[in-house]
Amino acid sequence: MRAEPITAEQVKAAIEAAVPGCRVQVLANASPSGQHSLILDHEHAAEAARFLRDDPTLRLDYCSNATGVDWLDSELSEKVKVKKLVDGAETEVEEVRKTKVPGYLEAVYHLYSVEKKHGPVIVRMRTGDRKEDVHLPSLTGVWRSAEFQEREIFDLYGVIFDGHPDLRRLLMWDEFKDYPMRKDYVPPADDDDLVGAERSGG
Amino acid sequence: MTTQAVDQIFVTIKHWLVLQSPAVIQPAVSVLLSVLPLLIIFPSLFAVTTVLERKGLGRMQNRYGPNRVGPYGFLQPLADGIKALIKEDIVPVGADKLVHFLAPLLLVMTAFLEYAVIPVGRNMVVADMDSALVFFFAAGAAMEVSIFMAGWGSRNKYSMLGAMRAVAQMISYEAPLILSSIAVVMIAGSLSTTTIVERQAGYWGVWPYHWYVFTPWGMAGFVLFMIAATAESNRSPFDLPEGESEIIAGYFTEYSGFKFALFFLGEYLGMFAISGLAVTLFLGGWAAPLSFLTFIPSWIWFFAKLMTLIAGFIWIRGTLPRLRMDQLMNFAWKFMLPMTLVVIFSAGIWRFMPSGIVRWVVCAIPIVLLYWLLGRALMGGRKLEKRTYRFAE
Amino acid sequence: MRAGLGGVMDEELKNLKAELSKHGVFTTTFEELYNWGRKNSVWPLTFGLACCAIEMIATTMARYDLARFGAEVFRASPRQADLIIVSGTVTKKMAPQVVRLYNQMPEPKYVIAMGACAISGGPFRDGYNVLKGIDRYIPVDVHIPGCPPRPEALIDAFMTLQKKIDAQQLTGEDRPRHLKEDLPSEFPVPEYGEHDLEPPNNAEVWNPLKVIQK
Amino acid sequence: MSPETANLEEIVAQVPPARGVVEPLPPVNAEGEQLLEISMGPHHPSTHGVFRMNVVLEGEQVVRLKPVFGYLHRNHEKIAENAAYLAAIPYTDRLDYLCSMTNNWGYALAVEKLAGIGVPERAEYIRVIVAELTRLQNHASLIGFLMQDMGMSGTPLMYAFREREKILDLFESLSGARMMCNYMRFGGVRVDTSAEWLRQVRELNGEFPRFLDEFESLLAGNEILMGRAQGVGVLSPELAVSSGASGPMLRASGVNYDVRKVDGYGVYDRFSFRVPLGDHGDVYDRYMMRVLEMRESVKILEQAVRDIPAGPIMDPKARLRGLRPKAGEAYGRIESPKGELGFYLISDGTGNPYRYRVRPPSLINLTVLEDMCLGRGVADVVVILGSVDIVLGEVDR
Repeated sequence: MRAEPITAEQVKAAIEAAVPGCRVQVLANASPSGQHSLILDHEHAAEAARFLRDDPTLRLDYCSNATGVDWLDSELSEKVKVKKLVDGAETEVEEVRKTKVPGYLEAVYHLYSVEKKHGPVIVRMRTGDRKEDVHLPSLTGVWRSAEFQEREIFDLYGVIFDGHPDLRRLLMWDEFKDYPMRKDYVPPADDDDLVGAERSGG
Repeated sequence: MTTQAVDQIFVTIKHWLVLQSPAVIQPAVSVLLSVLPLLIIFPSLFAVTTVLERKGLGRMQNRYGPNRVGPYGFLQPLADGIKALIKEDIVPVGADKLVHFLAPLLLVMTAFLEYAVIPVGRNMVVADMDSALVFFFAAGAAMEVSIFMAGWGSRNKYSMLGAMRAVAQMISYEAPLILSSIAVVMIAGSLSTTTIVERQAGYWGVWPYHWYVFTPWGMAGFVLFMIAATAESNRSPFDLPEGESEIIAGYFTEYSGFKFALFFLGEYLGMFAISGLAVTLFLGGWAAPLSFLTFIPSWIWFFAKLMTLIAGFIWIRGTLPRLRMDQLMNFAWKFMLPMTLVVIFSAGIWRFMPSGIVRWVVCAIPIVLLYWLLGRALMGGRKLEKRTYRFAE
Repeated sequence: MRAGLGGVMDEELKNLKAELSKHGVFTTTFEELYNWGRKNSVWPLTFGLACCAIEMIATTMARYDLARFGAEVFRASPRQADLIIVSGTVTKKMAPQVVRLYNQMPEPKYVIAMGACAISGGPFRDGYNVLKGIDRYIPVDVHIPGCPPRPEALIDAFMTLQKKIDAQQLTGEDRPRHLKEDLPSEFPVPEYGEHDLEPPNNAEVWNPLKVIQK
Repeated sequence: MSPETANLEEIVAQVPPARGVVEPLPPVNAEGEQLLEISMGPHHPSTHGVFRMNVVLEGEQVVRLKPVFGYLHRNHEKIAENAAYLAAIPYTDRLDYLCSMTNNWGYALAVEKLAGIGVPERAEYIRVIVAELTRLQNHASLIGFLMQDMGMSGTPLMYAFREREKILDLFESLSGARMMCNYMRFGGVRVDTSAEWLRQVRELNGEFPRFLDEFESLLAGNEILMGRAQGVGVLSPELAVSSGASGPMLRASGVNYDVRKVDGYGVYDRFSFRVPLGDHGDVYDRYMMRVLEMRESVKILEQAVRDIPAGPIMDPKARLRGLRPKAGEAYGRIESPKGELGFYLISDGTGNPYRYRVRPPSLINLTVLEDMCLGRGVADVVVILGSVDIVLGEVDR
């Protein structure tokens, strides 16, 4: 009954063939789960999603899970072997190259097929940064199940989904200003947390 | 003491007490002595019933129910009463203060009014009116007003919903309630409750042959009357006006303390009154159910029958889910009303046919026929049935 | 047994009562009757918050049967309830509603904080949306530890509450909270702020911790 | 319409759009009748916890229903991201607090996928046993609560809890806790079962069908129940799939999708059981799905208790404390009694998950609540909500 897994590369090729101009990037997953994912670009994401849903061989009609991830600004240091002219001779020298990677927010969708009973195909979208460019296209029009989950991502991570029919806070109250699931969120201080404290008065 | 004396003991005591008082105040004393026992007996019956209900429901649900307060938990209502008395009385700021205050009082008052015409024993009725039934239903109709006052006066949306439901429901079920008792009036030829009871007296062997419940129209009428009575007293499965799982507590959502207790009291008093009327109309009133049991006083029989009906109410409450508003209305207008009309028709035939097995059959036919037809017609559009399911391996 | 009477008088009164009851005369004081009525008819609010609510339901079910104490009349409307069992985690989003419900209940009213979360935030204490104990906003009569407390624990808490009610005197310093005119029966409802509830606790019922210099 | 035969191509092309925020409704409708806006919850006897619905009524008919969540949002995900992998297990107990065992399993499965941990055979069988026991008690109490919502003054709930208590006794003797079992570990389970315990399971399992028969004969044919439940809250298979509905709710709409069958996680592919499917997608079907699933669970239990092998209960290679999976991610899902429970974990190579996400079946099953309730009365809203089977701990997390 279990269908053969489809590889991320196959899906990527299918999308790129069907949606002209769509840039799809495969993100390899080193963990034993082997669940590789596809990064879609914003302009074609909705179209690509529609294709994934409607394509007769893929038929990913069931969006199981949609969630956000917050990636902080990080510094990537990698050792690069560079060929340098040292004393006239060309030798390989290891050099530590540091690159600043700006942080971004990410929305991850886990897609399954109810009809074909295969999956998951994982689709991600990334925002430009964590402050201003936090817009992503909404996929609620493709899968209804994204409706509340995108609202939740908006609530907890601050990703603004363009085209979402009802983008309000889902879990926190409307007056709340922060995005609490972001990694740099600091909850309000509580004087009860003081160490070695004793209750004063009654 | 003879059976007769025991049977009439309260009547005798009352007459004796009245005669002891000065002639000027004798009418007043007489009234007082008639009313006072009702004001004591029925509220205490309410107390006993609440604890019986809680214990009865407990038994149906595999548990004990209250058993810590007093012997076997029978002082529970006393504790509840004390607590209700000392609770703070909250009137919402937005409420219509006067209406909010009057509603529970009116409810209890009208419920007590109904007892005026219910004979609780031989010669034991407060007001032996010729138009007793009319009076009863008139007083009962005032209950709707008080319930609507409660819902409206509270200025709470849930109260309002409850009140709307209550008014719709009670008015709808008043029609079958009255119509099913009209059949009795036709046969008895009187609106007086005592006359109706007397018409049902007498035995055939040991069997109380003349009770109206033992006729085809009476049996159907009794069932219809009891269904309508359940709806009138807002009991499960017709407890929509206070449907807890839907609209919190319905029309008395905003009532606290003793006013809430009054609502509770009023509701049970209404239930007793309407059950008392059912006993009077269909179950031979105060008469003993078997001829050799006549040595037991009539008032004991009345209350025994009353409590049997109450037990039925409790049983139903522990068993059935609640109806929906539209189903409730459909049931009232599309099923109950035609059925009560055919009951009247059947009673008419009964009136003019000679007694015998033929009369029985002839009178039963239209009722059974309409029941069958209505069942088919009502179920015609949509099927309610247990379904079969398919499985995937 | 008024508070004004000394211990000796109390003792004498007790003896007198015992003597009278031997002769078939039962006496009681207004206070006893008042407390007896209060303690034997505690109707809880149908109010569940989280995991503990399931244990609260289990307590009313056949095996544990809270009804034995006359407490199975769960009223859905706060106007008709005497006891609010704060059963589970109170989140900051829910806290104003809990306080409002408490305010809507008529006096005398009691609060049982059921479970670690209702007492202090429990395992979810570190959460940004979790209130660290309901007694920051309303006074609690009985705390039950546990996560969740077993039904037996809730019954025990219930009996503790009954004992507490029974021991209260209607006059004097020990009189119940609702008879002290200077104490409020309603508490300010916190408001949703931009980062937290405002105020984060009610200073009248809850004193924040203070570091004591040693 | 059978989903097997239904032309999904056509169906999926016409996914009903999400119902967006409508402009604030005017207080009167087109005919000039007053509209009533009520807020059901967060304190309401039938919202199964602290759930709120803003309902706009015309008379008693629902014209708009907006659910409001978050009253039990206790930051499960944030807390778990700041704790070690092992420390999250007790928190999963408190997600769907009726089914702690299956929650444990979902999380353990995700971690096992993430870190590549195997599970010994015996542990897999024990997992199946406790998961199916969980399903039994969850479905039984759900039916009780549903009947309570229909106004049945607690009698079916009492009967259901009578059975539930028996199962909780088993859980308690196994794990030490009634509700919050904290029983499973990645790589196995915490303690082994005794032969006596398995005997008790077999005994309970043998008696359970009697309870089911009793329940069914009391309820399934009840005229009022059928009147209240049949044709109410209909969910079409297309909308069910698109909205991500899962579990009994999806299958009541006739879609054959059971993660136990599809993924065959654990050792579920070794047991023979059937997946009941409804044809109408209404409240009655959802109710019957639970009844029928309980019967299937009884069958699974029978086989599992019979076939359970001897052996270790923990993978010797699994490290509980100080687990540091390689950087990467994994999504593991199981069929919890409420539906598809998924856990999504991202590891950055440290001892804490970088991202920890729960895919809550209860929340996603509520996506279509408004679609099911429009045009129905308040009484139906309560029953429809009851038939979805939500637990707020999981909806809000």
